[in-house]
Amino acid sequence: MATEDVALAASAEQSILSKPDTHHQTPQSTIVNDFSIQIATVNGSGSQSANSVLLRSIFRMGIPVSGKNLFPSNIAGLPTWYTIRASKDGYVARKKEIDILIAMNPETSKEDILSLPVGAAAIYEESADLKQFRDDVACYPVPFDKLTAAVCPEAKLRKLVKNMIYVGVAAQLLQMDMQAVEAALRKQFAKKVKAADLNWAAVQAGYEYAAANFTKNDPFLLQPMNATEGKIIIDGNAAAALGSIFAGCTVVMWYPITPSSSLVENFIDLAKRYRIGPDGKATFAIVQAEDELAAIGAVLGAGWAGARSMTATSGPGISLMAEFAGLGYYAELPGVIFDVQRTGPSTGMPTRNQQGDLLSVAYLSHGDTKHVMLIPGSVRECYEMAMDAFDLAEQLQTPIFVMSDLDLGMNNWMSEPFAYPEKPLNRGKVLSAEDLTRLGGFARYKDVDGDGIGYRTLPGTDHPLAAYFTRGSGHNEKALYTERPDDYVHNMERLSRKFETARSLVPQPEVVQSGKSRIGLIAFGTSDFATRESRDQLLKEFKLDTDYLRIRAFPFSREIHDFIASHDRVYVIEQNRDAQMLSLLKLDLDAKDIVRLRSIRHFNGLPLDARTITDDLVSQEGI
Amino acid sequence: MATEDVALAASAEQSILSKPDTHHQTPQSTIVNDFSIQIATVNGSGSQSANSVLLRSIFRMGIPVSGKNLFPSNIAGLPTWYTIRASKDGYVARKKEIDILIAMNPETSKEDILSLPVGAAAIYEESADLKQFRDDVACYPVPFDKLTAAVCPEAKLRKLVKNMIYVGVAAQLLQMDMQAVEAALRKQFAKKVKAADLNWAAVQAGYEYAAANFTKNDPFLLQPMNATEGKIIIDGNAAAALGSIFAGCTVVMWYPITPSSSLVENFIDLAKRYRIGPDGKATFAIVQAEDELAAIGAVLGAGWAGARSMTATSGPGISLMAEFAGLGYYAELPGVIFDVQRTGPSTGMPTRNQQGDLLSVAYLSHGDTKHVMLIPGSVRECYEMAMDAFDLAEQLQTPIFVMSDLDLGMNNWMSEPFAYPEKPLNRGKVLSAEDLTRLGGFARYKDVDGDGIGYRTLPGTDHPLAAYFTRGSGHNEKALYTERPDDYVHNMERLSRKFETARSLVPQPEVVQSGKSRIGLIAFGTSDFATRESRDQLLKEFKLDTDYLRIRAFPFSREIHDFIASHDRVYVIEQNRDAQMLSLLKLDLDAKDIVRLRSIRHFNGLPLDARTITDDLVSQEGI
Amino acid sequence: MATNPVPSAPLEAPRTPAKTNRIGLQVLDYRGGKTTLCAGCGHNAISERIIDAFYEMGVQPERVMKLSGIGCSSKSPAYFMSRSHSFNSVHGRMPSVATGALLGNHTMKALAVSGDGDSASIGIGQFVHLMRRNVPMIYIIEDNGVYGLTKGQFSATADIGSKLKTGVINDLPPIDTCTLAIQLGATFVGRSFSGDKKQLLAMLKAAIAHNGTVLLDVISPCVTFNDHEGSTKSYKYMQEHDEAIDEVGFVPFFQEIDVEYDPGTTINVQMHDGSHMRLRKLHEDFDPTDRVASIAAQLHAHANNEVLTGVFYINTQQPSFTEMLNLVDEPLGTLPDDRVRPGRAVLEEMMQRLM
Amino acid sequence: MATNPVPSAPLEAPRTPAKTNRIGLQVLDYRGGKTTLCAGCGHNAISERIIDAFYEMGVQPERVMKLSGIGCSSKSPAYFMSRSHSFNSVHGRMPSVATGALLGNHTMKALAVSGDGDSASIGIGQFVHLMRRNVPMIYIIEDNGVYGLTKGQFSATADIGSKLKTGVINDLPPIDTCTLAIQLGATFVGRSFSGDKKQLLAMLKAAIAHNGTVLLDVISPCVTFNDHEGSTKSYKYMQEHDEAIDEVGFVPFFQEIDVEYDPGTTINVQMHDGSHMRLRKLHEDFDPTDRVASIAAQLHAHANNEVLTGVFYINTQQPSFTEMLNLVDEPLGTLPDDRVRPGRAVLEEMMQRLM
Ligand SMILES: Cc1ncc(C[n+]2csc(CCOP(=O)(O)OP(=O)(O)O)c2C)c(N)n1
Ligand SMILES: Cc1ncc(C[n+]2csc(CCOP(=O)(O)OP(=O)(O)O)c2C)c(N)n1
Ligand code: SF4
Ligand code: SF4
Ligand SMILES: [Mg+2]
Ligand SMILES: [Mg+2]
Repeated sequence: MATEDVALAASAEQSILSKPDTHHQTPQSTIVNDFSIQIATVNGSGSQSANSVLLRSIFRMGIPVSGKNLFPSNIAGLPTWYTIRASKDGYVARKKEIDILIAMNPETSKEDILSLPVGAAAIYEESADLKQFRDDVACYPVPFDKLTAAVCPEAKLRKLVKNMIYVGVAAQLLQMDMQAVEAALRKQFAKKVKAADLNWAAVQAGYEYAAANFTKNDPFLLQPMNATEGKIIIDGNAAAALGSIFAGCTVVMWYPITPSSSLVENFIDLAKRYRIGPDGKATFAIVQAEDELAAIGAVLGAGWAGARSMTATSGPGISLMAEFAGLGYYAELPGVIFDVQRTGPSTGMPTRNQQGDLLSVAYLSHGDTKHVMLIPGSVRECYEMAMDAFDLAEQLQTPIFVMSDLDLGMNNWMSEPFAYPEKPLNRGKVLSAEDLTRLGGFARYKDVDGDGIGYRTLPGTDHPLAAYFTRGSGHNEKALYTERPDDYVHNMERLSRKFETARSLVPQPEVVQSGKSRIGLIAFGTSDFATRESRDQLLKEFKLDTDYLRIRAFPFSREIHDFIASHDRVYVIEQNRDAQMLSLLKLDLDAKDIVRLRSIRHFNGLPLDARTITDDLVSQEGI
Repeated sequence: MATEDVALAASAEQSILSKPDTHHQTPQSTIVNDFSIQIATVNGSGSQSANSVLLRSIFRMGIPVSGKNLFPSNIAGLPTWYTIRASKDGYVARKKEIDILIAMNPETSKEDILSLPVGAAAIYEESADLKQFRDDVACYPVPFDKLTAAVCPEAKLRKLVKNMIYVGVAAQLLQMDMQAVEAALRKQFAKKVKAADLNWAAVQAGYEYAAANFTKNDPFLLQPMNATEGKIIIDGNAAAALGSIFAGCTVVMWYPITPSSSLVENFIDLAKRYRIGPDGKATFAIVQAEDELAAIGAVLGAGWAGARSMTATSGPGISLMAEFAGLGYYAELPGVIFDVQRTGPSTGMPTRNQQGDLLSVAYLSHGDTKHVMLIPGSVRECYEMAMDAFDLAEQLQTPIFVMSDLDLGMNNWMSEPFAYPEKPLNRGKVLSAEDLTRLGGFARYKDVDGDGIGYRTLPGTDHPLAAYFTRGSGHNEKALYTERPDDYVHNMERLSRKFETARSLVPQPEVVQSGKSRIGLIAFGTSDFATRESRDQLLKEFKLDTDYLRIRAFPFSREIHDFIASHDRVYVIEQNRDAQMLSLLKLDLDAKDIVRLRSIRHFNGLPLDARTITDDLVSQEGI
Repeated sequence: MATNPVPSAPLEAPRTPAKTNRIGLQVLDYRGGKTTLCAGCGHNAISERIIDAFYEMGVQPERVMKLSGIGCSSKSPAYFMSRSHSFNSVHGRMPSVATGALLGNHTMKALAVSGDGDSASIGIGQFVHLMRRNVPMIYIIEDNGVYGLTKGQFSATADIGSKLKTGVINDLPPIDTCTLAIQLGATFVGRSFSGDKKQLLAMLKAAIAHNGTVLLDVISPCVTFNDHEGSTKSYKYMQEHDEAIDEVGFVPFFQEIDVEYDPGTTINVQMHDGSHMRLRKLHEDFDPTDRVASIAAQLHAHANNEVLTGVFYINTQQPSFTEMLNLVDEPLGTLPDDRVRPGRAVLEEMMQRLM
Repeated sequence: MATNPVPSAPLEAPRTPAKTNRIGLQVLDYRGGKTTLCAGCGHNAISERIIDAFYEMGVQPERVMKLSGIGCSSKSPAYFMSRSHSFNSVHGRMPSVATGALLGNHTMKALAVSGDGDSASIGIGQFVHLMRRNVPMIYIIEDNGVYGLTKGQFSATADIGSKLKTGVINDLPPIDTCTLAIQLGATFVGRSFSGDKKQLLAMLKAAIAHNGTVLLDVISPCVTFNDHEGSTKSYKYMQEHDEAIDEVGFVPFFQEIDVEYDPGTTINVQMHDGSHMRLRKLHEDFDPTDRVASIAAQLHAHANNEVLTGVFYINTQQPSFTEMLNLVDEPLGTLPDDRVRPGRAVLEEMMQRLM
């Protein structure tokens, strides 16, 4: 093919969600607080504020809600979809079916409406005349431009304000609490009163237009509940940044990459706000590196010098960090690396989700290397595990990888508020000048305590015996250069021992339910949300009770082995092609337990949904 | 510890082989053609020539022989050991026990002699007086400097010539054929007649001194055989270079790293000799890159443009290639990467051996990547698999990794002469301008033949439909950019299919013996030599018959599965800490076969020896 | 062997015979896919000029390889010359891919597009070594001082004092890729501005005629993240600070040399393919064939906050990298078996030696 | 908590009271392990000068971090100043490790040793960005034009026409790390020769007194692979082509300034710590505080096949990277919990915002 066929390319992107859906909506009179809204738009059009107001209004109505942004890997002008799910039962995974479409992108609107299940609703620009394509969908055409022009005299602002019209239309159709909407809107525009007023006028215009012109003929309603009281909304990257701040992280070296950049950008904001003294001096250093090799090099250098240091990256950055990761393992240097995973391999789909770096991170670098991974499964865990990661890096004297992903990192999630850390920072085994005087010296890599972890000193320790020589080449207990076979084996076996120690220090798995069923599920990270929902589907629809364990770290603790051993079949649910978590389990398990493992994989770049799990499991079980 | 304690550091390196050996030599009258000689020296002292003459003299006597250089990771002045093993049975693995020591390094000589088994022999500088340390070893003190001075008037040359004295001494004590020695020496100094004469005089001086002064009181003798006729001696790197030349490799981009540099350096010599036309123009381009990222980048760029391209590296280089390796996998670019493995992790022990990069290469790069590895087990296979690799890279349109190691790559091995390739180069599925006219175009990533492999065109193909767009981001069958979930899944599943195709295209395993025993052995690469010898030990010493399969490539072919399935216990023998090959097998096998696997690992950096395997297996079997 | 034909995009039937270039192709034949960059992005203007230059020079699109790294800029090869093979590689490492591709087929014209982040931040290592080798290719940096694709962080070409929309001010000195390139060994180096159609087109045409590394740093404003007040890479800033060091004229080899020029003020450079580049000096004492003077001019301009544009350095004598390698005339990649696999006798001889 | 004491190496008991420096340490206290480099290697001579310089300046060894990459040169930190913490990292990426280490503890003096391969070949990317940042450290390139440790291949500082023992001739232009460093932002740049004890010692002492990136390119012949006829990095070649641009004198802050100097021919530079560097000009028109002139001098010298040595550029005004970051006075790495973990109220406030 000789030309980048524009039509083809465009449609390839347009119809991202175009597969006609097979799960039909059974018609009912009303469906309250249990449906999804999708806003189809183009990126760069400024719909984020409107979507956020919609999301937060539902939240303020006390209804559990979640939002997902499905955006293209460019800056402006391409199709983008924002999905809001309201769920009285608190389900926050992606829902496959779209119940309400707000079609703002003329380029995709035909495909968008075609993808709706029967009985859905669609709000769209009048002139697009989408009704022609579907008579089984409730249609609400809106003259957006006319309404916008009426409330917004300044032509330049109309593109942005237009989005608020659909908030008003939706609010009317869904019978939303307009006080909640206004409150959400005013908070959104906090200090910009004029902007708030203008946008509020647009919401009202939409509301009034809908009230005057539409007869509701869809079942979807929002009714106040009391399920979000005291809860917060935050994305995983912001949560991890917050955790890093409270972990006392002082050195950050990073290179921008989607979807990890906002983690560091949040850290920068927080550090500037909370970590600068009255004299203007900072207790942190944040440096934009020239690339990821430099970023991890600096993180390890800082860790060596005694600082709590971190970087954040995604797949391509992880690959570039391979050589240094091996140095970190072998020379035993602390450091925290957040891997906010996206769809690989290579550049892959930078704005799509995946849990695809597990195998490569676990064995990142040549030779016999192994790395500790923490796997947050919620925004709260992004916060908590950030703190764990810094503690563990210094306790274990090794790089710690925190395996988040795009879905968790860049989307908004409800959560219990985060708790203030009760324990002091655990700085690991560090000897002071006084210690050295008392002990008369030390041997850096000696396994004094039987846990495989030696004692270290920091540069600058004021004692003639404090210094030691750090190297990625062969070294003995005293950190001296060696090529002796027995020194080498001795050291490598200690490192294995240290890795065993890690099993009990890392966050232990969450056993959601065990001992009731012969079938176990294992999930982790963002596969958790859909897995929980699927369990309910299985119970409700198939009377199938399942036990469930959520992995929170690698290396695996004994509890994981026990869970697997005590079930006949264990489904490992994950978002990658090659069953990477199952692979890691397989490597860790005895054959008698391996037979129990089954795989459920989802890897098309969209966040995992419950139905995919349920269908796959049911078919594997032959139900 | 505050100072790099010189004494400690030195002794750490000195006593590299100092562990007293537990396998005693049972005293016998004579031991013919079955022992090892170790020359302990310092690097940079020019002993290579002498050692090579010794090795080649034995070879010329028709006696199977192998040589191993155990050298430090520096340029001059540190202890080095060269080991020659003569074995009438053709064993070429490292032998743990040293039978004859030639102690030329005063710094290590005490430890060297202490490490000998009872009944061994030692040749050493008179003044070192090593006899004081061992009365159970045959001692042959030689006044090296005096003898050297007598034959070599030029003081500057004495350091080099001195080494030839021990050749003479050894020749006399072992009753070597002096004609063979002279022939080996004269070939060694081929065009330098004066040097040859001088060195030959030194050999004779040593010979005569020994004849005049020593009474032989050790059992070791060399007697002519007829087992090396028509054989060649070559190292694996030279063999791989030769294979690359005959594979028609045209583009080489490399970055020096031990132990891979000599592969490319050999290629340079060969290319200059055989691939420059009468007009002085070259059919090759060899470029020293700035680093390994650039090396693999150029290899993939050249492969994309249609050239057979390669690079050679070792562990740290492999790590640096991670990002590009993923691009090669996902954008489907041919290229050959020789990984001459050394001891990791990190810088590790650059001049020690290991089979430690299997796991990291198999999954090199983030995301769902997998790579094809060929694993040569002999110098002949270095030659043959180099050719296979270039064919497979173009057939499979993917990077091919050839997993050699330091032991194979840098040591001299006997071999049958190499055969001229009978098949033409297999350039894979490439469409010409004529094809395009006939077909009316093509879709780069379409699985036309059901083997997962698409058709490609090369830049410069003179047809308006020839061009396509290569990228590491999401692409559909037509190589157009896409973020569509189904396009992505479709493509990734095809890549999996291609990997399945690779199973049957890669070199199939060598089944040395199957069906006789309930116990199977699996080895690969340089673990093969010791495994073969160990099987004989097991049979002779323990009456234990074993079946044996040697893996030659990843992904694994069915034959490997079958072999494992048909044995009760299968020992996977390898040279790394983490049982990396066993891990890859585990990931590929059903649980019912995994139970059969046992692990024998050796990872101290020295080449694997048979006794280590035998001891480990016997103990695991509880014999 | 069967493949699935893909219909080529139907070309509009022109009413009047379409304008064609010297090889009979229309400008349409140099077009690419529809851009997905922001409206107004400088990169789009550069794509247009590339189309014009290759069309006007009458280069067969099939004889061109397009190479790029990662970034908005690096995406742009998808938006011009679809009939050329293209390779969008990884971030910052395009130079090695380009080098390899050219070794595989040194008969092709290579056109590389990179960004300032791609080249000066992550990619400066490969950039330096490519320049050193004088690999024959056109290397365009679409320079906006920021990382567009990751939403506007500073790159290493950002000037001291330049301000982001967020208010963050850059306090590190910029890397001047032109000065570096001249110093390191590139043989055709210049800077232009995406908004200066005439200059850019002339420079691109001359670049096509050159044999060696051509480095063109093209200031290309990022309208989304770096086109505001306080930015030194905005349209406005360029309009105010752009200082042409010479006026670039170009007479292609297939055109009669009819334009008069004054040898006192204008330097006439005969290019590899017989074309002529005419550089009318706008700065006194400036000599684009003098490496040292050229570098000094850059350094002085920096000190004066001027953004020099034009051709800074040209050397048509230095052999290119592939010439230095003394390769056979045909592409290495497609030499037949018998030219790359030595005969039986060679192996025999080798085996004898090793016995 | 128990650790195993390692006996410190017994120091020879001196017969007469040993000579000590201003902080009461003997030269022995600055020694390292026994070298494993080749006898005669230039790198060993540089280690000796480093020992002398730190001893004479009376720097507490515990306050020094030694950093290096991979290569013979990068091994050398094991052979001096064993009482300093040391980090031998990976090939070509020491600059990032050093940057991180200094961010972790910016109160330390950092001394980095690299090779020409380590810095100019694989490492040029990190080198460029380190210079740009003016990270406060001494960066020594032990420059022999080859990769010693991998047995003598050319590095990127090899000169055009330089010949290997094997007869191979280098045909790529060298990367001049000094010119690059000046251009990119380093604030103290010079070249010396391992064989010139006096010059090297003076420059090292001045380097210790400087606050900012000091780049010293020290020609350091590789006796094993690059010291023969035809090499441009041999002892002989240096003896013949070494051309000092200035004579470097140094008066440490703790010493009375008694030496007279002629302000007409000598530039007196007051260093950060109060020391004084005296540069007596040996080349006319040369001004080591003028960036542009300094670069031009280098470029001209290259053209004339001279190897300039001496201090090329000095700027004591530019704040260093850690100063620009405006860090608290204490090392970041060892701040107590309450200075790096905000209080409960902050979390409360954050949670409120997010509700
Ligand atoms: C290894 C790696 N790190 C980070 C990224 C994320 N990334 C994509 S484009 C880009 C910067 C592009 O900047 P520039 O080259 O200036 O191009 P522009 O978008 O400004 O045209 C970055 C950091 C990546 N793709 N790969
Ligand atoms: C990633 C990587 N590639 C290659 C090597 C092999 N290597 C070790 S030292 C060296 C070159 C050293 O040259 P230079 O920095 O000039 O130091 P010198 O030995 O000359 O002092 C190379 C290529 C390595 N250690 N790591
Ligand atoms: S973000 Fe900036 S660089 Fe990227 S396309 Fe938009 S304007 Fe161009
Ligand atoms: S090889 Fe060269 S650089 Fe290395 S130690 Fe020897 S002389 Fe020095
Ligand atoms: Mg940019
Ligand atoms: Mg060097």
